[in-house]
Amino acid sequence: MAAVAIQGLGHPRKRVEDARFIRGKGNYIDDMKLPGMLQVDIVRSPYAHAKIKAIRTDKALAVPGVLAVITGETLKQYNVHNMPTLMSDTQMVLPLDTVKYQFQEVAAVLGTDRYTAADGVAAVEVDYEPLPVVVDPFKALEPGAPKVRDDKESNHIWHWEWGDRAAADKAFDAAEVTVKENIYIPRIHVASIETCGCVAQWNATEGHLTLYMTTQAPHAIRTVVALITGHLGLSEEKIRIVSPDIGGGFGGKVPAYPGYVIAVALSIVTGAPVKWIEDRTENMAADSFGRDYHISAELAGKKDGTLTALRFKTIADHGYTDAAANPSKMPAGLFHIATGSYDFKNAFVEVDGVYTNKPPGGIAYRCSFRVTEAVHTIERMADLMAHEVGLDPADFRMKNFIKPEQFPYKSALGWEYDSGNYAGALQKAMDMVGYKELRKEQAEKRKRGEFMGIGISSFTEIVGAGPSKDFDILGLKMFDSCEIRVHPTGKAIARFGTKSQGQGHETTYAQILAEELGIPADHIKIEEGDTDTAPYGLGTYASRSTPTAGAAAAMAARKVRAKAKKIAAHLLEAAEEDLQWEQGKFFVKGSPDRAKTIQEIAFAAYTNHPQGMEAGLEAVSYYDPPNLTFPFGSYICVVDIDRGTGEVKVRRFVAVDDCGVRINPMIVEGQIHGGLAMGFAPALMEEISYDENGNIHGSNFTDYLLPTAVETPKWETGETVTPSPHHPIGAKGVGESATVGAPAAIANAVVDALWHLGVRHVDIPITPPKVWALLKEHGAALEE
Amino acid sequence: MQFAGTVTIDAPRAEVWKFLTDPHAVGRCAPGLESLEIVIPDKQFKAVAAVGFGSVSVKFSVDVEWVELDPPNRGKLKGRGSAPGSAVEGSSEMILRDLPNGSTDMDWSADVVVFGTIASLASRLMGSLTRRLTGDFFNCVKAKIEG
Amino acid sequence: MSTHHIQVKVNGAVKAAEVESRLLLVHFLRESLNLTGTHIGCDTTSCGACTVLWNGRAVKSCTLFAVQADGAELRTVEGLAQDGKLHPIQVGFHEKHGLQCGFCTPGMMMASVALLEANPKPTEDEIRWGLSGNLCRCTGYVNIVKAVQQAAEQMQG
Amino acid sequence: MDKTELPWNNPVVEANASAPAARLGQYAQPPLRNFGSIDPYNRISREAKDMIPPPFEYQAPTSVSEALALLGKNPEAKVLAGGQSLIPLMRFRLASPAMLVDLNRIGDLAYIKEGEGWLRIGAMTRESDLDQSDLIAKKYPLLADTTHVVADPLVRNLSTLGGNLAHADPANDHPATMIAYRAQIVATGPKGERTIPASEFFKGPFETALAPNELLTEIRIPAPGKGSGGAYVKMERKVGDFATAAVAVQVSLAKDGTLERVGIALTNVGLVPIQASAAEKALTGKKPDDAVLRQAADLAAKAAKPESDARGSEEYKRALVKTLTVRALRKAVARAQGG
Repeated sequence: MAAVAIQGLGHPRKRVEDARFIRGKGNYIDDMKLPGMLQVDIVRSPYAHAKIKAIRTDKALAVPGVLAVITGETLKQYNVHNMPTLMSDTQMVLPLDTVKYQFQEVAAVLGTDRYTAADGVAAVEVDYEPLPVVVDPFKALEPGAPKVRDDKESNHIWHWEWGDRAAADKAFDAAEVTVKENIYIPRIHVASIETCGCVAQWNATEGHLTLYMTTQAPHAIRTVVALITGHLGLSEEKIRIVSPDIGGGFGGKVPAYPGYVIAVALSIVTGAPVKWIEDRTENMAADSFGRDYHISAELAGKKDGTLTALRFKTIADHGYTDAAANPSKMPAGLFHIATGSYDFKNAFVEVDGVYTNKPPGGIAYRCSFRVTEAVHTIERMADLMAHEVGLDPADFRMKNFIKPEQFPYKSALGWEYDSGNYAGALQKAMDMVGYKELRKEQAEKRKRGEFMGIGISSFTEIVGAGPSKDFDILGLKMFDSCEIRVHPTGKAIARFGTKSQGQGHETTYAQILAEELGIPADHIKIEEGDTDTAPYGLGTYASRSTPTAGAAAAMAARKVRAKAKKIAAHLLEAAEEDLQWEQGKFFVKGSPDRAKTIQEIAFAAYTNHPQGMEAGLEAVSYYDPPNLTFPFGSYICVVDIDRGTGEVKVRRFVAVDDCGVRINPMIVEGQIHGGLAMGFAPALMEEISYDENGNIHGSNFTDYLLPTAVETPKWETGETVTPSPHHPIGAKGVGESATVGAPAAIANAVVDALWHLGVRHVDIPITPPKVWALLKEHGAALEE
Repeated sequence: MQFAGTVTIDAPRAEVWKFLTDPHAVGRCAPGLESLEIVIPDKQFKAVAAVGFGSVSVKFSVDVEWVELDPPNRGKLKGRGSAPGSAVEGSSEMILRDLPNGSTDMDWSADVVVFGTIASLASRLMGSLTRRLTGDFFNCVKAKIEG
Repeated sequence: MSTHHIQVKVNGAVKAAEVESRLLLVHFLRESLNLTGTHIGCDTTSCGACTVLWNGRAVKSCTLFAVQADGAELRTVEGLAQDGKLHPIQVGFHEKHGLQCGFCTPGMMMASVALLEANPKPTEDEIRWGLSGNLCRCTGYVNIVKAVQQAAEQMQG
Repeated sequence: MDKTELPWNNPVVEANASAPAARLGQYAQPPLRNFGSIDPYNRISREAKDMIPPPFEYQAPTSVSEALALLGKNPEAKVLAGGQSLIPLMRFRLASPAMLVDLNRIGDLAYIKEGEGWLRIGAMTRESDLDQSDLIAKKYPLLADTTHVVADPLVRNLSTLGGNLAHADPANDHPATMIAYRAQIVATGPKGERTIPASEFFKGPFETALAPNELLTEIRIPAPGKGSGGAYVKMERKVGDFATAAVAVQVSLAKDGTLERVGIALTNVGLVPIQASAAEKALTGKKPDDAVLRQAADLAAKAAKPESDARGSEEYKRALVKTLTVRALRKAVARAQGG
């Protein structure tokens, strides 16, 4: 039999999970069918703020097949009408008397199938008394503004600040040059192609709940469900969460949504399995959103372009409840990575959270808890300062970058950056794109009245939540886990506390274990998502799987290896310290022929292990990272602007990423491609907005503009490799880098194209009407 | 959304007033009226109407109330309609003036707000459709009175 | 409420059923025939997750009533592999890493199959244009294009 | 409140699944009576995650006369052509027709033929068939341009030319094109056929000159002579989007190179497609030099009645009409000069 390849680190191994997906045999939540399963559908409010005067259910109950209609009052009898958010705020499952945003849940209809449930929803009559609506967080802070929450003092949720205010102010007072800009990063929605949903299955006989659901964090959800329902006797050992295949998460499948709780409640009272599946409108209009940060940013520097200080003041619009999916100990998450790739001596950031009549915001759209907001702001401001002092944006960055020899680098806002070579990445991107030639072309085109722009973003991320000093979820530390069992024949199964939503964990985790143990990746089965079998972990989001669970894989494998070494010593009749490891086997130093393979050792672990040693070859690791990882990169974007329509066309987009050691280069590149598309989209197309009555705009795919293959640029990718010094295999997270870094490159390119007209800033999404208005304002719009 | 206009109706003011304050008469100008029920005479009535254009059609239940009545000069009413997933709030004011030739000028204004599915799905058409419905209504009033 | 007796050929097999007139084709496939490889991603005929071949044409099965398919020949992702052998488009998506979460993949592959049957040697721009009725949130499309290119070459033989 | 103060140690009470939750109580036992025999591949259990249309009566006539009889008898019935606009409306319950009359089984309503000075297109001809027609690609570039940008390629496999016109969404693309072509729309009713000029067909948003008992059966486009050309230039936010604005232009040149016939119409800048008559007039008889084209574009922009919305301000859309008109005219003239 031919030897099976190990396919360890650096191998572009084809994905294992593809086998089912390309055959249409994936197992997504809506594919589940349980005998006797009922379907729940939800009545939602057309108003953004209203008193509920009456809910009339008689017509709905008369619809054949409709079994029940429940309201907040029904749930109140079980005290599950409210649930806590991760930020210790209160979120309604179903309201008792008031709705706070448009399309909020009002009542739930249980039917024998979705068609009847939908008919039931259409037949429920609700009397509302509309209340004043506030959707603008600045207006919400004004005295006399309509109050969103009766149980709170005001619409102001919290104030949070970080850094040395006095020192920053002093540096600003002394600055030779300052720049200031107001930057709005609008609400956007992850819009994974699969919406959220669940099947709740209550077993009354055994008093046990199985909840199949679209969650990125099954274990954390189990604990949260137990917190909500513990008083009903539904404690944690009686709950099993199963996360089947997930059709894209991007942060949107981290929170607990009311629909899940409603399905659980209905399953408990009916004894039947209950399915809840969102339609697209519900997903877009009622699930958590990302961003919605209003930032007033200032930089101070010297005339020669040296940066000296940073001040960012921010209003964060959190909607009606503070439900940010943010396990950090800071209310604004990791926003204080705002100094980015630059060596600032002084920095100060402050953020104020505000309630408005909108759905709960604050999930991280493919980003690590407000990193995108920070990166976008610092990268936009860097360009502003570069232009202000008359430096090329590339030269300006080179001048201010943290230098490779400064790592580990302590930032003015307190982070310790693990490793980096920012100039290297930027230089590589400039070489790839042909930066000098492009600048020449730009100058020539400008003379002919054609506007092209070149934009750079040299971002630094902060991912891998996270060290216990900075993170917890309801007190739970942010470790993640791997449990590996090597079978007697040398094959293995490994289970993790994370949950892939397309990242390819089944493929890459096996590669880490293969590298560490020398067992071919094809012989290692990876499982995730079932809380009854997997070790406890905090889940997959914020690019944390590789930094935490990936590290746990290496650590668990090393524990297995340590035991294997003892068995090998026994088998080879040698002292442990005389053995040397070479991938897949131990041999006696100096006698390479005296060796035992990992397979032989595994067999011995069950058949011939040393006396006094327990049988078996398995280990579990719960890895609490000592620090976050700091992936970085430099992106260069080239745009052409149509002066007659305002259209921005991305001609080139070069992305050089450094995520440390790459486990599977094919998958890493795929993650970057996808991340770039989700950076491109908010930069030019995606936005959720509200009119003054609280009507949402962008609640479906005709108005929320996901780019197709036609709009999406043809990405060009490159890499540098600067390993993380503290991660067991030197890897950093990569799933979100491109989403975090790309928007600023595009925005900078557009402003670069129009700078000579006097344009200094444009908020994303940079739509044709916005660009055209800028052209018009500066006398450069054409009508041909 | 606020709209306003003036129509000249070839009828005396008292006749115009009578028409306007008779729900059954006015109802003939409501788009797709299916039923009408007077709750409190000269004060409150309920209607069900299918509002639509071509293949687009949504059935609303509407509660209407006269909030100001100054016969035969000025009247103001408020309405609230609901359809599954959508709602509409509106108010309208009508001021009548005698013209020297015995006809009546009616200055009307309307303020309409749409909420929910319709507002978020059909936003591109909301302004123009509502304006048109409102305009059609007052033109219909003129036509019916002039008979 | 009217119901209708329909007969369709799905992936080569004849299926008959009694359907309510409002039953959408995608629900008929997923629920009645248990062909859950065809997915649903939106309410507005925008995303293409539900793409199937209807008499050889790629259509969005969420915007077609099952009753309209009476007598039609349908092909879904489950019918791509023949005799246990993967279709070149399946091989292409796997080898070029043209999928991540896999949710849009069946629709994307069905649209690609129709595209290649109509145009065996598409340019990159023709591929992008031909797939513009299908949304993918994971891949950034680059590898999907490569997958279709590889399938095109393989189908040329 | 500090995070760790959450109710970790809530007093555990007895699970009380059978509490008298109004109507729910009776379902404390598994409601198996609602299910017959349950087989795992149960037929049409229909649970689904999607917007569900209301019930309706479905009829699928196989001839025009049968269809007309159904429409005559059922004034509440709606016609189902490609369904790509109507079915989404029904899923949102913004349309609730009591009956659908499906034209998809009337085989002889799908054709593309040319003769006697006209291009005749059957109402049920699908966009993708127009898109793939060599005749249209060669001789009717305005129609080819238009059909290529209607929705997306998959939608075009079902959507029909007749449906696009009869639905009369002001954002639909074909109405302006048909006006620019001076096309005729054939309506068939109980008393036979009548033709309606495209410019008189669109009465309001979603409203046409068709009577409730009439069917749109054919579209007739005058066959262009030598020296003709056309173009449709559309600004859309992404593939599949409705136009922010679009302009349809059809021109023919006299032997001396002057413009002999000019058709210009605008998409989605008013409640109906707008014929830019003043612009057409200003061009007729002129040499198509750039100054003349720009002047006409100015007039087209003046004819537009756009409203501000998410696609742009009124000012932007008006300017866009000018830009797109210049571009469409240049393209159309170049095509006319080339062929």
